[in-house]
Amino acid sequence: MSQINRGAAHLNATVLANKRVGQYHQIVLGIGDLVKSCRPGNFVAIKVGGESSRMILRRAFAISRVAESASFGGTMELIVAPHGSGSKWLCSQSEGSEVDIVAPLGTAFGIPTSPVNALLVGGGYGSAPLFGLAEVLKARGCKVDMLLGASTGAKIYAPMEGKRAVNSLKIFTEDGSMGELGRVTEPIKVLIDQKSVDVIYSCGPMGMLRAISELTDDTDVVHQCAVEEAMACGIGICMTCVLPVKDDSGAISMLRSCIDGPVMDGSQVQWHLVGQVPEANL
Amino acid sequence: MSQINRGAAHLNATVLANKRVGQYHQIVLGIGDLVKSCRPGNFVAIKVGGESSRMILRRAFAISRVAESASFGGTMELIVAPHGSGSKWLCSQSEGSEVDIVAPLGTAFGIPTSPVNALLVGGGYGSAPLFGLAEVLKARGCKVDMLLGASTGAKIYAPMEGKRAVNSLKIFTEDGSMGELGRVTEPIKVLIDQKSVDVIYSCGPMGMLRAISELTDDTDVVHQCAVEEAMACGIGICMTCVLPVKDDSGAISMLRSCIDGPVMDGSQVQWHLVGQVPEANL
Amino acid sequence: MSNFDFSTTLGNAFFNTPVFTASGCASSGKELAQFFPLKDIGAVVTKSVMNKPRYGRPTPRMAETPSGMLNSIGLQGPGIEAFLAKDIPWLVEQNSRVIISIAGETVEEYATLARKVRSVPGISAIEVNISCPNVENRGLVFACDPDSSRRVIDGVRKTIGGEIPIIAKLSPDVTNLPSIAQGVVESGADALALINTVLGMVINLETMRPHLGGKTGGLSGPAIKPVAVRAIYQVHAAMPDVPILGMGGVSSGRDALELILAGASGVSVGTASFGNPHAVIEIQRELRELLIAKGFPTLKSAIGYAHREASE
Amino acid sequence: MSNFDFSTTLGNAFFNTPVFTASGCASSGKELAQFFPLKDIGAVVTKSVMNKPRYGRPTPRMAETPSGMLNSIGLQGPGIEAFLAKDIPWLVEQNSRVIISIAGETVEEYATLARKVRSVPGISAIEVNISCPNVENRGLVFACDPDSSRRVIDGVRKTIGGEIPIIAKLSPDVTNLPSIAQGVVESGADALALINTVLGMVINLETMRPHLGGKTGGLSGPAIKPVAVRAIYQVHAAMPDVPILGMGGVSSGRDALELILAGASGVSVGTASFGNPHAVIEIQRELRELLIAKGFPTLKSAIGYAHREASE
Ligand SMILES: Cc1cc2nc3c(=O)[nH]c(=O)nc-3n(C[C@H](O)[C@H](O)[C@H](O)COP(=O)(O)OP(=O)(O)OC[C@H]3O[C@@H](n4cnc5c(N)ncnc54)[C@H](O)[C@@H]3O)c2cc1C
Ligand SMILES: Cc1cc2nc3c(=O)[nH]c(=O)nc-3n(C[C@H](O)[C@H](O)[C@H](O)COP(=O)(O)OP(=O)(O)OC[C@H]3O[C@@H](n4cnc5c(N)ncnc54)[C@H](O)[C@@H]3O)c2cc1C
Ligand SMILES: Cc1cc2nc3c(=O)[nH]c(=O)nc-3n(C[C@H](O)[C@H](O)[C@H](O)COP(=O)(O)O)c2cc1C
Ligand SMILES: Cc1cc2nc3c(=O)[nH]c(=O)nc-3n(C[C@H](O)[C@H](O)[C@H](O)COP(=O)(O)O)c2cc1C
Ligand code: FES
Ligand code: FES
Repeated sequence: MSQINRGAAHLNATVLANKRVGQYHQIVLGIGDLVKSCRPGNFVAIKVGGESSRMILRRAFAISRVAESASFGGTMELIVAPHGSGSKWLCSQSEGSEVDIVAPLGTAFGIPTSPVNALLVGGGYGSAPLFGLAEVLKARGCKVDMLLGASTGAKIYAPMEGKRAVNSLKIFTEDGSMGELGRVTEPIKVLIDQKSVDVIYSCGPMGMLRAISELTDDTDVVHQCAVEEAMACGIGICMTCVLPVKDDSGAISMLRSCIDGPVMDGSQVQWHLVGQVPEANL
Repeated sequence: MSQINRGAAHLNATVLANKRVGQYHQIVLGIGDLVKSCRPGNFVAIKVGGESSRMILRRAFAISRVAESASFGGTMELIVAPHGSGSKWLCSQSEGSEVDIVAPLGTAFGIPTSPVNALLVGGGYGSAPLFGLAEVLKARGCKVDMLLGASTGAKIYAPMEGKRAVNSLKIFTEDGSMGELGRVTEPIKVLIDQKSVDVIYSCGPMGMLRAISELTDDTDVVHQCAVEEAMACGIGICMTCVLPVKDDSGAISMLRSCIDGPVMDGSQVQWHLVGQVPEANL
Repeated sequence: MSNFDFSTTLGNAFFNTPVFTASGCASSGKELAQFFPLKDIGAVVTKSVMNKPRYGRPTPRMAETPSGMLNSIGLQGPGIEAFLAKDIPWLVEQNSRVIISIAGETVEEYATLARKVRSVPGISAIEVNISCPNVENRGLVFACDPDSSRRVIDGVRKTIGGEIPIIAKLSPDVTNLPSIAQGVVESGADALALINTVLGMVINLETMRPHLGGKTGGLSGPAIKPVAVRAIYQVHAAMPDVPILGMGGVSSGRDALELILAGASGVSVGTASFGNPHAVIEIQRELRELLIAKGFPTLKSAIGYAHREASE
Repeated sequence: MSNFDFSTTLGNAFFNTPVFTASGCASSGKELAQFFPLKDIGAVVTKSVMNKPRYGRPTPRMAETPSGMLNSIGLQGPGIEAFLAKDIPWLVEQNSRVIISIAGETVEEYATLARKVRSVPGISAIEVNISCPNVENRGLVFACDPDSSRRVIDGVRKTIGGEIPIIAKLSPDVTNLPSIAQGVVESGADALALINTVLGMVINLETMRPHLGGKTGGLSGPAIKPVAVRAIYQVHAAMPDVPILGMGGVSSGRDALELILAGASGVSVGTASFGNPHAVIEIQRELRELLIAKGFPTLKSAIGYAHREASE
């Protein structure tokens, strides 16, 4: 059984910036030295609603990127979709306010030790952690291609600076309002067949992750995906966020996606059993 | 059975000013034409905590005074003690924010038709509605004396402008940090014995109101007091705010202090039965 | 849109819309009439009335709790005679549909009340509150005992005849709610009201004693909504043909829809009116919009929808 | 101040402080150890363990509700053997006081579990979870039936002997909690844990079906605190000499004090840890400060204080 991220700490962070980007909010938090522990793929759990809120659980957000600057110290960037009352509350926090965070949490994307051809696939706000990841991969000499998809253009998150870190970037929208019409999964098959990709890193809706896993099945392509399951605690103590995962021996366990994930090996996740209980043959 | 205040309306009001005065916040709300329905003694019920708050009930505050000005239209002033999470939330609302109010609610102080000697007695923030009342009484030609009491000086609310509306103002604190050392009830007996008071208007802690009622018992002095009972609805539908009150026929009823009050005849309130159930002889 | 069929029935009573006040949370309606016309909502369910006038419980009678509140009113009221003489005619004059809630301390008292209510014109239904935990009856609650709850409904049924539908209001504080429900239906209840408040307590940290004058009180408000949804779902699963008037923590159209999908034919709004005097009418409007947005052709087609297999 | 006696006892088990984790809300303690030393709190109550490994319920397993949450974990776990081999030695190494919570599907399974736990060194007490509403046992919950709850405790008692105190954990979803409590105490429980979650349901308005994979789930968090206070108060009134481990919605020192005044000898913190990983240690600190500020010479002098007449 795995352990909670050893860097995880619980602290107050200051909102340094909060600006709208398409349908998202780009929120920058001052987190000081904690940046040193943050890896691409990790997430943060944030208390929402203020004092006397009826929302008692934290909300999870992928760490989009971390940076250190002379003026602000260590900072962490999040890309937040105003979805329900918790995320909307976060998006309404003004500069200077404090938020209570626990970070970094969960597993990180595995970084290859030698240069490989990496394909980064993001759905909606799922692209957030991929730009930070791209920078790391680039620094390791990898070729980094990126595919981003969403239902509509306003849900594509692709910042200018981010684009510099990738060799290529293609955008797909289901309504054709930005980039090409269609889904990200379509070109992936071509790239796999062409053997022009060694590792796929993905982050986005579970349906997209599952579809990619099906494409990489029976190929040599490694698929590291960042899953998104509803989480009550984010720190491994509640068992609400589990996914059926097969280990090397073939045994299926219900692993906590908050500490054994969010980054998991796509070929081990038993996508067809998500939302079900495996045959009770433990 | 009495009716809900006919002027009562449910609307959003803008916070026009919020400033600390001693241990209180003086909060001014823009309420437009609603000022026309507000009488001294009425109160307002305010939704607190914002969206997704765990506080589901309104908080009641006496209307300290209302005014109409060319620049702000109709305004209502409240004097709020930051007590628990609801009142603290209200005290933290900044200028320009909107609050959801129901007002005016409850009964008002009865205004004599001919000039009388009026004594206004306020405990803590209980002085808030008395200054507005003083102005009305003054306009009717009454002599208006005021006694304010509190545990300590910072809990005395006595604004400069307010002092102009009264013939005399004496302050008592239990720690002697402002005005005279002692309680407001002490000088009242003297004034009653001297027959220099016809009506007492009081607002403050229930203990103070009861003590005044005991002083006016068996005298000709009329005692109109604004009571403060915990209220769930403020509009007469929940029956939580009741007080035992004797009517002219001698029968005791549990009256709702939100619609049959807050201003009640002190000689009719059965103070010794508050918090008890009268003998079941209905 | 405008011809969306929002009507519902409880037994043989018909209502234009399915959103009602909850007993004890609207007094006799007059006060809320300041905020919206009572005839625009489904029905006014009046505060449970007893045979004799009653002082109720000592104050404090309420405590706010996280997303909820406790109350311990103890059925203060004017007694059935004064109530029928003063409150009902006024409601009928407003063209409001009226459901009278009755409460008693003995099986006989319920029957007596039913007899007095029977002859009153303009009443849509009678709600029999057998579940109030506040009554000073050795703490014994009718609705917690299968036998006494049956006997109450049996007595009321016999008195009422078939004229007015009987809605039996049950307490969630029981081990086996469907069996209690089954019993009262067998005894003649046409519909069920679910749920009454959940028994709770708050200790006042100043006095370090129970805060309420009556020590325990009934928990209501959003905090108990999941309990209400579960209760309605369980009972509807057991008796899909028995109409349920659902209640417990409803404060938005979404909440009301949850109860209806779980199996409620109508929804009463209680505590929400304390925080928002327009709650009943706003929830009714939101519910209507939601049902239309979800594509339901009628309210009735949504009742109990959560019980269908996802593939249907 | 510093020599304030904060200790408590449950049966013959002694604890330096009265604030524990709640079963199922701290896993086996390791994760929380990242935030505070486990030896600083009263005890770690581990997640209920069954005899065999278990997958638990399908996801979604949780739904946030107003001031609360529903869970439907279904006792996922590694089984008692793996648990005793891996988790317990680590906890003992941390100098943490440990209470093992066991859950079974049959009376025999409980006895088997008790036998396996009995011989483990370093265990302060055994909590017998007879109240989990999630177990896939035809929905039947031991704690809702006086007879089966007695039989479980009886079996455990016989197996355990007098060595380790038995804490029977009860469900609030019953008509008569004091009588269930009485039964398990007569069968040999040394203490009671009150309360487990309240059965609830949320309908997902997208799918329009029950949100949880297991359909119903257990309601926990501040929403149920008034129910917990009431349950503890009722049971303490009926059996003042039986120690109670209180739980249900505690998220501050003030909440913990409420439960203690109502009659709890110790307090478990569950759901609050999900929102605040430091909850247990912060609540413990706040409770200590509050007790001192209120003038209590010891924790023990505050237990059940709300039952005394106000004049005392
Ligand atoms: C590991 C991880 C990383 C995430 N990264 C991002 C990100 O970078 N940007 C972003 O905008 N969102 C992200 N999400 C989703 C985000 O957590 C949800 O949108 C948010 O919790 C919704 O809360 P709410 O109060 O706005 O909505 P509500 O629907 O009111 O929330 C109700 C409850 O459901 C849970 N919930 C609702 N939607 C989701 C969801 N999609 N995933 C998990 N839990 C959910 C909430 O946490 C809460 O407990 C991530 C989720 C996870 C688990
Ligand atoms: C008619 C009336 C007029 C009032 N006028 C004023 C005023 O002008 N200025 C002012 O500062 N306060 C006034 N109060 C008191 C004010 O309503 C309470 O201080 C406030 O409700 C406390 O809410 P809270 O959330 O801060 O405290 P909490 O203690 O957290 O409140 C918990 C619950 O108890 C109720 N409650 C707590 N204290 C009181 C109290 N003293 N009276 C009634 N209910 C209470 C709250 O309404 C809430 O439902 C008045 C009360 C009434 C009934
Ligand atoms: C202050 C108050 C008084 C109540 N009085 C009654 C009553 O007289 N009769 C009754 O059947 N239910 C009574 N109830 C219960 C409500 O009708 C309703 O069943 C319960 O509060 C749950 O709904 P809610 O959460 O919407 O309030 C009362 C509830 C409250 C809060
Ligand atoms: C996610 C979750 C899992 C739980 N698992 C268990 C369990 O395994 N055994 C048990 O006895 N109680 C379990 N409980 C109940 C808690 O121990 C506790 O009794 C209840 O949640 C009320 O306390 P709280 O409001 O502080 O959480 C669980 C509660 C939650 C929220
Ligand atoms: S969210 Fe609690 S264990 Fe993963
Ligand atoms: S506060 Fe509800 S009746 Fe007075």
